[in-house]
Amino acid sequence: MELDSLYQEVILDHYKKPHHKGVPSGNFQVHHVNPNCGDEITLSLKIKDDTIQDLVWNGVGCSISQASASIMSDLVSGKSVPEAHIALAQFTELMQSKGTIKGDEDVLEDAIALAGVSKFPARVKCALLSWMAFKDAAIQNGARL
Amino acid sequence: MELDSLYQEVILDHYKKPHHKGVPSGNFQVHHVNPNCGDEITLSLKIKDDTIQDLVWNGVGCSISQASASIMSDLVSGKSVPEAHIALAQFTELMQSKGTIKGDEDVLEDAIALAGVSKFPARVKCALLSWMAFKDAAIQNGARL
Amino acid sequence: MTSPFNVTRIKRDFPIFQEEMRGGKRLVFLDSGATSQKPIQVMDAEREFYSKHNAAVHRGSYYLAELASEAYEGARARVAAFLAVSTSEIIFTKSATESLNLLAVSFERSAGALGIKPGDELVVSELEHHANLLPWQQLAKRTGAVLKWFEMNPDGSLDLTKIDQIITPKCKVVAITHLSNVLGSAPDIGPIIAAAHEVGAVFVLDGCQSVPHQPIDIAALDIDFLVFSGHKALGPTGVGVLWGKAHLLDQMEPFLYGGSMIETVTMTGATWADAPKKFEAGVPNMAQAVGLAAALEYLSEVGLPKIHSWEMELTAYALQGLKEIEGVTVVGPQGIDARGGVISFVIDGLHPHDVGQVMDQYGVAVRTGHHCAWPLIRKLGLTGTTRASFYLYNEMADIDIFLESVNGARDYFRNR
Amino acid sequence: MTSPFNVTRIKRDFPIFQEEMRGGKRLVFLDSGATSQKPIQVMDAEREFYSKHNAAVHRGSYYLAELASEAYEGARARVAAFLAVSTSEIIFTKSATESLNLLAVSFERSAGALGIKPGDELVVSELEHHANLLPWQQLAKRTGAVLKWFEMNPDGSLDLTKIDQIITPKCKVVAITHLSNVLGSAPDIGPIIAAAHEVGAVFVLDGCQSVPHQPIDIAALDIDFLVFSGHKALGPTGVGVLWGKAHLLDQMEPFLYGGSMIETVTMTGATWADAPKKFEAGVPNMAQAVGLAAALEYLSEVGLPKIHSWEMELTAYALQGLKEIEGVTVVGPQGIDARGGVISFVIDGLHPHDVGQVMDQYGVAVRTGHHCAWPLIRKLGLTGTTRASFYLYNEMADIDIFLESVNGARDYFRNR
Ligand SMILES: Cc1ncc(COP(=O)(O)O)c(C=O)c1O
Ligand SMILES: Cc1ncc(COP(=O)(O)O)c(C=O)c1O
Repeated sequence: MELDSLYQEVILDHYKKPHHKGVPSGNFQVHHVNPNCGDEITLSLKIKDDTIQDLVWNGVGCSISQASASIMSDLVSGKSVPEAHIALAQFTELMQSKGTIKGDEDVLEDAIALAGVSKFPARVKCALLSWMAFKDAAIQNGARL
Repeated sequence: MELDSLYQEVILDHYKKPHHKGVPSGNFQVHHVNPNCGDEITLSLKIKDDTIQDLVWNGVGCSISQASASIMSDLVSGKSVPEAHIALAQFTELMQSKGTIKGDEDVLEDAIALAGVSKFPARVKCALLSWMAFKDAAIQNGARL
Repeated sequence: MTSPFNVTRIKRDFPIFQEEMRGGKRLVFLDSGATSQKPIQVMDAEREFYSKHNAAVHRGSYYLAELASEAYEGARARVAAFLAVSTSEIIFTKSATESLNLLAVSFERSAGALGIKPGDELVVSELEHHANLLPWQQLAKRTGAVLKWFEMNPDGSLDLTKIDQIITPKCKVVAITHLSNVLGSAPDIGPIIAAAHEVGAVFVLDGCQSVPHQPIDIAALDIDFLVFSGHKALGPTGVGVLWGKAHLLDQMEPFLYGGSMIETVTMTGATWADAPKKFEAGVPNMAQAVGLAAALEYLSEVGLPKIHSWEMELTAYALQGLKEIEGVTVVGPQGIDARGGVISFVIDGLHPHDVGQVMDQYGVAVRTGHHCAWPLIRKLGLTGTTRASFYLYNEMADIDIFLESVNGARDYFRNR
Repeated sequence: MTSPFNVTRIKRDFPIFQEEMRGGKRLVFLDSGATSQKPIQVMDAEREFYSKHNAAVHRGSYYLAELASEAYEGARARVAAFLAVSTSEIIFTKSATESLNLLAVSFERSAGALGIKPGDELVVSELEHHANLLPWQQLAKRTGAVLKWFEMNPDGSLDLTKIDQIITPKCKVVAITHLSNVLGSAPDIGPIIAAAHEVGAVFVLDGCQSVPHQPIDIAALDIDFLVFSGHKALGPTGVGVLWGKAHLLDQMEPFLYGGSMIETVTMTGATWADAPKKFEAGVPNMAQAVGLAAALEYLSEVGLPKIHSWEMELTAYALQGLKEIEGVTVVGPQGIDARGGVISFVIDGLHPHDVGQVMDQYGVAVRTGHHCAWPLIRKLGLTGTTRASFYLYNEMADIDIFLESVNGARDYFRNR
């Protein structure tokens, strides 16, 4: 069933037990919404020694948006800004690929499980919501992304 | 040629030598335009003893609108208001008939020559311009039309 | 199928039902609340216009321009006949959204009784689609008028208990939906219309979800303005309707300025043509008006009373089925009274987006999210719903597949 | 026919040329300046959308909604490619008229540099179509801004001698036509654009009569906004385009409020989506956008440079012929420099309406009157003209019949 390529096991695991979900705090908080469906995310982080730290998010949304936020948080937490930058760029490319590329597991880790989303154009925004919030927060923290 | 039913001899005669064309004056002057083509008419008259008097008009326009103004002026001048009312009603009906009726010559006199106009919907407004101006002026003079 | 309604025959007029959906499934289209499918008769009417009558209306005296004007004005007459109003009271817009914005801006620009001044009150409800909320909300912001609204009860009806505080002598405009596009509920507009007229306000009815689905009696409703969209009524995209009472249209300023809506023009000033031309600047959406007339003719031929009762049969069957599925909650009115063929529901623990995605796998097209009525969704304490909406081309078998797909959605996530 | 331009083949794509006019005459369509005829490819594109892809865009996650979004956004991308601009800078409206009104109202509502305050200056010209005069004239009236304009010379060019007095540091917007729809003259906009930018004003180009007929280089022109109508470019009725520079669109307030143009909504306030969605409230004119994309593809395939030179051949031949008819005066530019395929003329002693009526008898469709540019006509001391406008489907033989009909019109009244 085509659906299983979208809802991979690892996605549902992250959805059921999301990582880094908590109470965002601090000066660098961003709030993003997906106006098509009403999904929302609040996210905060800190950049210290050029490293992503204390990333916490909260929000409501579908399994894809929630799992993507969890996976993204795992992936970028503790990474250097340039490393996060590469992951963000590759993930964005993967989402826009319409299923034509698979993604580099070394860079994207669990996020390659989201590759199937790219075949469902209406869901791409769900997967990208948290990543865009991360990008925005990091830029506000002075990162060049 | 279908065109000859539109441009009857009597129409072209009125067009070349319009009757009652002059310098409208007095308190009851109206100005009407046809916004589609820019044709304009100014018209004045007086109602005394329930009779249409001193009808004068001026304006620019195509042969149909000019001839129609001339014919209308001849027809209603000196007529009683109820007689003019009947002529106006019959003429309007004739114009909207799409060529299905011929008009009553006893009532409409030369105006039946305009019957052909009703087969050219875009020209009906040309023919009606002066009649509407007459109606408006008469109402302003207190006539019930 | 026991109903005498011949849905099989109707369906044959809609080519889209021959298309295959994902995985080769047949299309179960339950999103007519968003936009309807088009019968071949509507497509043919547009093509005939382009192939035989196409020219700029009102502007040429040549033969083809006569045919175009006849087609366009004929379409206006047919819309008027459909609504049982005067032809000169029908204005073609591009959509219900434009119709509502036209009203708001025209009131803003108009002098006299219709004009909006600081302190005037505008009234809507929590049921409204964004298209019937935002134009008034923003009008209030621009002019210093005050936006007020009727609150919604959990069953999708309006709370009329404070009607006297909501509609006061300061009220200028009351704009309410005839049928909620989210819940399918039909608010009790009678007392609201009466209250609006009592204080001298005009009443605007958003008929987007009612006009295509049931007979409407404008005179009996005693409303002042009505809007609806062609594309939800089997018509083409790109055409909407605004009906207004002649004496009100006469007092209103134009919305769009341009060709064909003028009486005279100089560099420094202009005067306007009479309605409806005053509100139709530019070369109009001629083919779409003609297509909409064909759509309304199609609806009339099938018969709106029949369409309505067929939709209610579908709705009753779907409601019944949904209630039998454990974990599913129907949102809004639970029964079939005071409602139309629109049903919103949620599944415990599942996000509507995920529900809709699984249903899509069954060929079922439903809408998920806030349905452009975000305040309503928030009021219900939800982030969204899954919505099924029915129309004359839906069969009872569609509902069976629909119910199967709802079950499938629940199980898909529960079992993994 | 010596030209390599294969008009016979092109004409076959336009079904309307099979229709019979009054008296069984064939159609000689010389009113493309008002609206163009449609090739079968455009009708097919619309029908394909309705038959295979129809669903509300941006709002559903089901398969059909994906196809509809792809078709609609694909159309946007193709319009952008046609104009060589970014896709997100293309806004679909219902017409050029709406595009221009959108700009005027958005500027009225916007804060910052683009906002219009009392004393600000807006500049147009005497050449303008009502659609590019009235929105600015009325904006000036509403806001206390001042409307100024370039005067027209008798040859249809603009008098630029007072450019420094007309475009001053108070100027906010300059809106000028690329090509006069009455005279066919192409004003020398280069110095005007430069002067506008010198004082920090934005420049709006009305491309209604140019975009469908000749290649346009937006970057080289250095303009800020461009508008045109789909129906004059072989496209469907009910669709227009507004192109604007991204950083300007970002600063602008919406025109229509409703669904799909929002970011968040509560009963008391709302925030907006980014352009282009910010300017496309409601279910859009999807099929018309798709049809317009097909039309522009058709034009690109034939090739705009070829189309332009073919039209200029027709124009040169028609101008030559008209000058040989005693009693006929061509109004506006007399030669083929700085002009397009639009010719206005008058016949001594005859009203344009009467001229057009006789020409109609020959199957010739021309427009008569003020052509929605009344100030221009008045400036020329006329009450109207007869206008012939050419497009890619016109043959040399059309011009012969045209000239014969002009002769016929003159003689018809002269000999009676
Ligand atoms: C130069 C010009 N500008 C604007 C318009 C308005 O276009 P539309 O009526 O398609 O909105 C036209 C055509 O009528 C035109 O020729
Ligand atoms: C109740 C209601 N009002 C207004 C609208 C707006 O209609 P449109 O998007 O066709 O302009 C809709 C549909 O989206 C609706 O359901």
